[in-house]
Amino acid sequence: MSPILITFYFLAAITLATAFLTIYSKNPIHSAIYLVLCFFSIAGHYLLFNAQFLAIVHIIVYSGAIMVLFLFTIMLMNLNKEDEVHKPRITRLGAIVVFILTSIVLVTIFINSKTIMGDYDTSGEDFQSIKKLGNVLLNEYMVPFEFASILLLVAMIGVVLLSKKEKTEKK
Amino acid sequence: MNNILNEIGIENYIFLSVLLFCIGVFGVLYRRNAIIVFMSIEIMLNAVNLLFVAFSTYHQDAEGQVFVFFSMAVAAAEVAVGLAILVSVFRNLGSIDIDNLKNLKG
Amino acid sequence: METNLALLLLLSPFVGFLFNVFFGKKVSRTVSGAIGTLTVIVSFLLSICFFAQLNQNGKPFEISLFDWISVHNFKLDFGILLDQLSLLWLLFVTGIGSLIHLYSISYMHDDENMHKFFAYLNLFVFFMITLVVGNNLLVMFIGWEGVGLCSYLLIGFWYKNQDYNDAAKKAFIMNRVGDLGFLIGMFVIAALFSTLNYTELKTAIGHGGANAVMLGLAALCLFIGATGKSAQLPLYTWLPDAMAGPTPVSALIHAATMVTAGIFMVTRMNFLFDLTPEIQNIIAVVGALTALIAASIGLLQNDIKKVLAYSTVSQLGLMFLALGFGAYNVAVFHVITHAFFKACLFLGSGSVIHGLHGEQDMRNMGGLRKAMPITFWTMMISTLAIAGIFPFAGFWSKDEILMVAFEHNKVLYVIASIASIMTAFYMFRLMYLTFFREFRGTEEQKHHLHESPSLITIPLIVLAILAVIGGAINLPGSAWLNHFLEPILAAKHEEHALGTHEFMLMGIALAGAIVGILWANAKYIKQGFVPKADAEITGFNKTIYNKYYVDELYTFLIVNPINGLANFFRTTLEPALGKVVYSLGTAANGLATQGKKLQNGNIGLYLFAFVIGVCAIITYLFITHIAQ
Amino acid sequence: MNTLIAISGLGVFCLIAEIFNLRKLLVPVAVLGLVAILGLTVSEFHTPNTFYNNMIVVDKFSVAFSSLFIVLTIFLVALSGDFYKDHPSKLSDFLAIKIFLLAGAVAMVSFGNLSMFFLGIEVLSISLYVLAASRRLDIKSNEAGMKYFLLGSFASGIILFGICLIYGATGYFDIAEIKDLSSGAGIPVWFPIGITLMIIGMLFKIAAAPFHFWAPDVYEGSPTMTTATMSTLVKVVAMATLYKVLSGMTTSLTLTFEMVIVVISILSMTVGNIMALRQNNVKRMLAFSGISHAGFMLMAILSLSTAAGTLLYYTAAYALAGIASFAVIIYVTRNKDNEDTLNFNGLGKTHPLLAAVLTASLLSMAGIPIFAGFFAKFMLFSQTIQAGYLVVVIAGVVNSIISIGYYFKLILAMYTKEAAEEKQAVPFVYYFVAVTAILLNILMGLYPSLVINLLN
Amino acid sequence: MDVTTILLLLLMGSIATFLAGDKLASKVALLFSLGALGLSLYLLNSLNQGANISFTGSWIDYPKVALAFKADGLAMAMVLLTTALTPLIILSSLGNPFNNSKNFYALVLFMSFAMTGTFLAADGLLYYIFWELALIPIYFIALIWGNGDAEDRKKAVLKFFIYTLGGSLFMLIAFAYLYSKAGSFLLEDLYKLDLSATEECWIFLAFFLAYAIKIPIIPFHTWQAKVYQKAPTVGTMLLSGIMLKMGLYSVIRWQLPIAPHAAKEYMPILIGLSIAGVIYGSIVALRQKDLKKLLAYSSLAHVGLIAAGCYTLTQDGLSGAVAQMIAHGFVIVGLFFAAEIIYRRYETRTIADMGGIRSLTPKFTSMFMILVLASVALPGTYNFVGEFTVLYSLSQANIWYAVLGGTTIILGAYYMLKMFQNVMLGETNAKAFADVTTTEAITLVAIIAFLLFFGLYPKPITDLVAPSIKEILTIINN
Repeated sequence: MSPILITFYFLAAITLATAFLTIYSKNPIHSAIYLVLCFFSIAGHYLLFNAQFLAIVHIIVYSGAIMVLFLFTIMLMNLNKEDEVHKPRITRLGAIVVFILTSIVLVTIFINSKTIMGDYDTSGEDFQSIKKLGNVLLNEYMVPFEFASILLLVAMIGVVLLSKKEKTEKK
Repeated sequence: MNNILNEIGIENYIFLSVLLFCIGVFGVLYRRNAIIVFMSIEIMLNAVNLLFVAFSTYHQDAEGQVFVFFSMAVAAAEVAVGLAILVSVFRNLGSIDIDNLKNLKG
Repeated sequence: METNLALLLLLSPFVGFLFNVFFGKKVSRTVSGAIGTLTVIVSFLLSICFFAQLNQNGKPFEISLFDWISVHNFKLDFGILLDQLSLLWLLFVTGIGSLIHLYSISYMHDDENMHKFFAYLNLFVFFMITLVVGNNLLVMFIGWEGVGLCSYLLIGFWYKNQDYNDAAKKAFIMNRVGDLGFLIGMFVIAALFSTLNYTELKTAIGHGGANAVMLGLAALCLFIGATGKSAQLPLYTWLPDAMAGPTPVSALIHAATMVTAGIFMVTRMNFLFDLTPEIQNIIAVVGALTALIAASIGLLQNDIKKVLAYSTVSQLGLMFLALGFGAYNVAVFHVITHAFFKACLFLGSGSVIHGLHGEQDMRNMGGLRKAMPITFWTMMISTLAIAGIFPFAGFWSKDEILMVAFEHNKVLYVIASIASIMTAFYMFRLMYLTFFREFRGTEEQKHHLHESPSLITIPLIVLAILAVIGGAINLPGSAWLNHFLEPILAAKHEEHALGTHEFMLMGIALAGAIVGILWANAKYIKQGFVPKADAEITGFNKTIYNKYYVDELYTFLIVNPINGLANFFRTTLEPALGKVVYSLGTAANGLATQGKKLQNGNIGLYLFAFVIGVCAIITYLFITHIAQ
Repeated sequence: MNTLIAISGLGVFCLIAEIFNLRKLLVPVAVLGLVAILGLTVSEFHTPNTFYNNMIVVDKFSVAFSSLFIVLTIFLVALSGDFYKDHPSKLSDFLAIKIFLLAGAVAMVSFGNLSMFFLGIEVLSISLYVLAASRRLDIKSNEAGMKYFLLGSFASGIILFGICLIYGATGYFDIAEIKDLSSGAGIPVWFPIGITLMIIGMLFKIAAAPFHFWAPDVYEGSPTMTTATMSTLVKVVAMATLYKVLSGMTTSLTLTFEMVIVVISILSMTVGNIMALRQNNVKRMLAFSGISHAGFMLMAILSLSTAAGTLLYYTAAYALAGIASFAVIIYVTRNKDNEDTLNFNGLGKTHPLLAAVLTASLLSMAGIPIFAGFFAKFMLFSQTIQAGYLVVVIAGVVNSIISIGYYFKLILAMYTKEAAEEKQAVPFVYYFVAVTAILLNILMGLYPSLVINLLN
Repeated sequence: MDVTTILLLLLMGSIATFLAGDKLASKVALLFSLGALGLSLYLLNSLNQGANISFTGSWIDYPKVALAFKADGLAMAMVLLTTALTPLIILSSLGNPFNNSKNFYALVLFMSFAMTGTFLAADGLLYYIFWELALIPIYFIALIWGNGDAEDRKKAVLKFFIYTLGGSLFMLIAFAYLYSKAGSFLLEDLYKLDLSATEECWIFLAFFLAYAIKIPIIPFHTWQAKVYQKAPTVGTMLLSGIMLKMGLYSVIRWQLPIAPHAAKEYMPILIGLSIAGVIYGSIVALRQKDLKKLLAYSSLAHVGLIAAGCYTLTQDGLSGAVAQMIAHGFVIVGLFFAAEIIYRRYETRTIADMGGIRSLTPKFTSMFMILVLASVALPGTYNFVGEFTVLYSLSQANIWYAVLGGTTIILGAYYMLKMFQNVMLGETNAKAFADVTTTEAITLVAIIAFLLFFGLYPKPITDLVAPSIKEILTIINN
């Protein structure tokens, strides 16, 4: 067992465990915290792949922006209570069964698929430095990049639309 | 530079992603708090992102990582819109329990 | 020229019909009646012309007017054939028809719809002529159905009475049963010989070679047709009911002409029947049984016209008996004599009814001899004729039938003889109850009793004369009729030489008739018996009085089941069938109702369905894939 | 490519117009702009080309469908003016979102790279989430938005997972490369799973059973204008994309995969039609009808190589009929708080023309000849028979029969019931949109070759 | 000049009627329908002189659908039936005030247009389109202008629509399948097609379903009586007089030549069903209380016999069937009109409420009587010619078919005369009965004159139809 493998297993365990706890915690705040942890462990995976830029972006976007939004909303709604009523037992049981089934099905398929043995490509070329990424993103992927801005614009207009109060509206 | 997959193996990452994805699915099914359901969906997206990066390394190709950026943008946009909807639901309904959203049926 | 004359002969009554339909209401009743009568007389005169011509050169006259229906293996034209048989029929149809038209002018004079009556009568004569003169079976069928229609119209002439309408409907429908047989018979013949033309058929059948079973079927079917029109077992029940129509109608259609169409048809197709002895046997038996049963019912009927009706059925039975033995000429002979005396009897009874203002029940008559002498005497003559008293017409013809029967089948001979004795009895019963002893009706009726006007009595007298001398056309020995008909009959019939044998049979027949008369005399003159009221009749008499309950039997066996079936279909099966279709819709709706429950608005459920769908698809696609 | 740029520009213009208080001009300018863009798009029909490293592929397929989308958007935008007249301050937002939605749609049918596809579908989806929830004080609208959002982002996750697996299997996002590799022997099983997951995501978007549950609820809860968009434009977009994904990335479908399509197709038709039978809400009924139409459209997948023209025809026929009917529905229900069939009572007497248009569009959807819906169904049937799937066709026919049941319910209501209210003046735009759409539909029915030949 | 002119004229008539406004609508419609009649007579004349009045043009390239109209004797006979009955039907409706009469008459003409198209079309899909098009106007005619309880009517009419449409959709599948084999919808190409036995069977059955519902053959008739009862009389006339014939005509034109072997194989079942329809229809008619329903069931019985004739696959069967179609078309229109005449005066269709009319209106009685007699196929009416030929063809196939089918002449007489007796005869009705108006009389007289003339001289029609039937039979027997 190489240290890298041990690190992987450790990180993987944290990822899965915190993900599970996110769902399992009754208090939404706890869930959010676990989720942040989960994101951090995923960032750890990225680091393992030597994708530092991505790891940083991931932490900034997810842990920094998205999770803050989540927490903010939770606070706003005053949801930091463990008062959630559970779904009916049958539903929960069903969810568990479906979860197990899905996992088994997918895992079985991937286990049975042609496994890749031996060496992986190691061209040695740089493929994930910031420079390279920037090149790819702004040359080849220029159009999607621009289009992503439209996506964000739509999201922005949308959110404004959803929360804008009109003069004519009462209340 | 050594390929990290030589030591871990792509399968392990696939399994990890699949399991994480499945946990996300499980969360969507298991919880009735809309915000947790959102989080579960975020977990699903992250599972995929992780796999993208793994495949990117596997192919020694930057495109996978570029795609992760788009996926993050999408996730951010979705969360923004989703939370906006959530807030307006909360304001009208006083609850974000998705099992209470049963006005439309039949 | 001949063609035009033949057409005129055919169409003249039709012109009368058209006139009466369109203008009848505008002209006076007498004019309308006169025109109706004249058109028939024209036909009669033309018939005589043609008859004379035929007698001269012996050649039948046949023309084809136009193509009518064509099917794949042959064409049917609308053609006229005037040969011995059709001319013979034409003569007495138009002849007696003219007389009855004449009679009707007076008889129907008080009816507001007299023009219609004459229109129908003319139409009837037209169809009857069509029936007779057609040169193929299909043209005969037009006439056949046409006279059925007129019969329907005339029986239901007083349409305000639903009972009469029922009788008319019954007549039409029972005739239609026979018509179906006729049609099927035609189909079989057409399939076998690819033609329906008499002349061609005669040649074709003469060549032989046709399947005997099919021939038998054809003959049987045609005979079924005949039983309908000529009121034989088992389709005779309409005829007594048909007496609902005005009396001239009964005389013309239901005694003298239309009901003899069956005999005409069988005679027409004699070449066919000759080849099918089994069917001939059936005809003979049916004829004999009809004669007996109808006669026995006639014994106890109280309605004067009903008695005559059953008598007609019985006499027709005798004719069929003769047909069954292949003695077509004998049957035809009886048709003619019967037409004379039966028309006379009906018209006489009409005169009586006229005199009594519609009274038909003999229990309320009696002693009319004084008041209506002409009617009495003419009817008496005809009664003697029908009873078979020497030397009246009926004696000769009936005797011939009995002789033929005796020759072929002793049992049927006995049956026929019994029927004859009964005939003599009930006819004299009728005479005694109507004309003898004292009047049993109301005072008012008695006050108005009178002899009918001359327009009524003249036809009576003419017919009575014919009933006396009618036998002359085929006296044993001279046998003009037999010779005349020879060309159209396939098989030769040997003459009855007048031997002791024959004289003995004549004697027996005469004696039988006299026995019947004496029996009636004993019962109704000596004992002064008057039939009881309906309710008091009991026992077997009641069965007979109620016509053996045959009508009830038919109602029970055929009409009720059909109506029951109709009710069942209408109330049960139809809605059920409809429901089958609806139930598909209901099922879909039911599914929808269940489906609505599934669509319960719960996002969790939707997600479940989603995930399960994904799982199922993936599993199906890849687990199987891996298993390979 | 020009189309996409122009559409985005138009969207931005709408936003800017708000700043300069040009509200009154908005709708006409947007319509005119869209018409111009339509011309621009059509002009590219005979010049297939690829842009920016194969990100955008302009071929006959994409041009034809893009044009259809633009036409539909023109109608929808035209109707928006009246529909949003009570929300003047939001009009520009609505219009911009609609136009961006169109941009997403165009990206979805002209993508050459999966990133464009993914972004396109997300632009489309997010716009729809917003539109569905846009009546912010209406709890039904909130619920609809919520439901659509939750299920939609779940589906996005699945699509993303699919894309990821495809990338893992091939190493490319470029569909031309993927197609080349797809027939290779060494391709891992990830690839078919990836395709399948993507298809499942698209099946969700077209609301095929069993991924259809959201549709009725969302259609019912959303503002009618949004429902119109969803049931016409979005359904058509999703279907075209589904077709493009399959035909663009695979050379041929396996038999088992076709079986899956067969089952889903039959299931969708049946579920949609049967459920529609007992609906009183018109929007809900049309949602179920849309589900069944999705089932019909899926038949096109079964003859993948030849069905592009037929699919275009079917989608155009369906969408035009949908536009025509929604124009009437929007008018009839604009001042009502529900969309019950009761509102349509006596429409035949009060507004004969609108009633006639609605009748015609329903007949078209039911597949009655001379309307385009008939030919659409017939050609699909015919093609599917040629592909050897008689079973689907029989199911389709049985379902067509069932569908009469609910389409005619509405027709019956219009012509046999007594109207509850008096005749009112109808804004011209409703007549214009409804009549134009149905005339286009009938024109397509009279000359099917016009459309079919485009892609054959 | 070719037959498309008739179609165009009718279509233009429909539009013109719609534009003419409520007041003029009926007159414009009458004018155009008469024009169509004149035109079809003119074209018939050219056809008889050997001119080619068929038309073929292209329409859709893919799938290949042609605008092909084949006008042979058979088609022209049916077109004439349509164009002759349409003015009569319009004429008959003049006494009824209709709301929105422009829509009403436009729909009538449109239906006439669609039915004419059905008879003429020589391309499968084109034919199918016309076939379906005919359904829509009658649906609305029955729905909007029908009578009786609205809910009941809606149900009945919807059932009719769904049922017939459902049946014909299976025909559409058959066409699609045939197209996949032949690559064309043209009649000739479909005739030439060589199908395996199983294929033929399925295609035959698909066609059969469509036609059996339309004709209708039992047990697919359940829509009929209710719709006839509920539809306005004009609709009933269109349905019974012409539309049913579409099914029968299609049997001859499409079903039999395309799948002849299947037709031969199923012949006993088909004839059996048809004859069962004859008997069943007659028996159900016996106890009907509603005049229109009774006529509906009588129609069921009659078309059963026609269908039986068609399925004998013989020259006689087919030509008899055509004759009977035409005859039945006229007589049933006449009878329904008679029912309508009574309804106009007594506002009832229940037989029990009638009776005793005869003495009030002798003219009408006579005409009604003649129609009744024609309906029971009295010799001398055209119905007899048809019925005789059909029964003859049945007897050639099997004598029992003829015997069982022939029961119609007994049962038919039974229920028709019973109806006539209950409606017209009996004690004079207390309610006044206005005598028939001129238009009413013209309509009835025209129908009667037609039936009587061709009853005595059917040759023109027979000669017109015979060559086409021979041609079809040649195809069937090869």
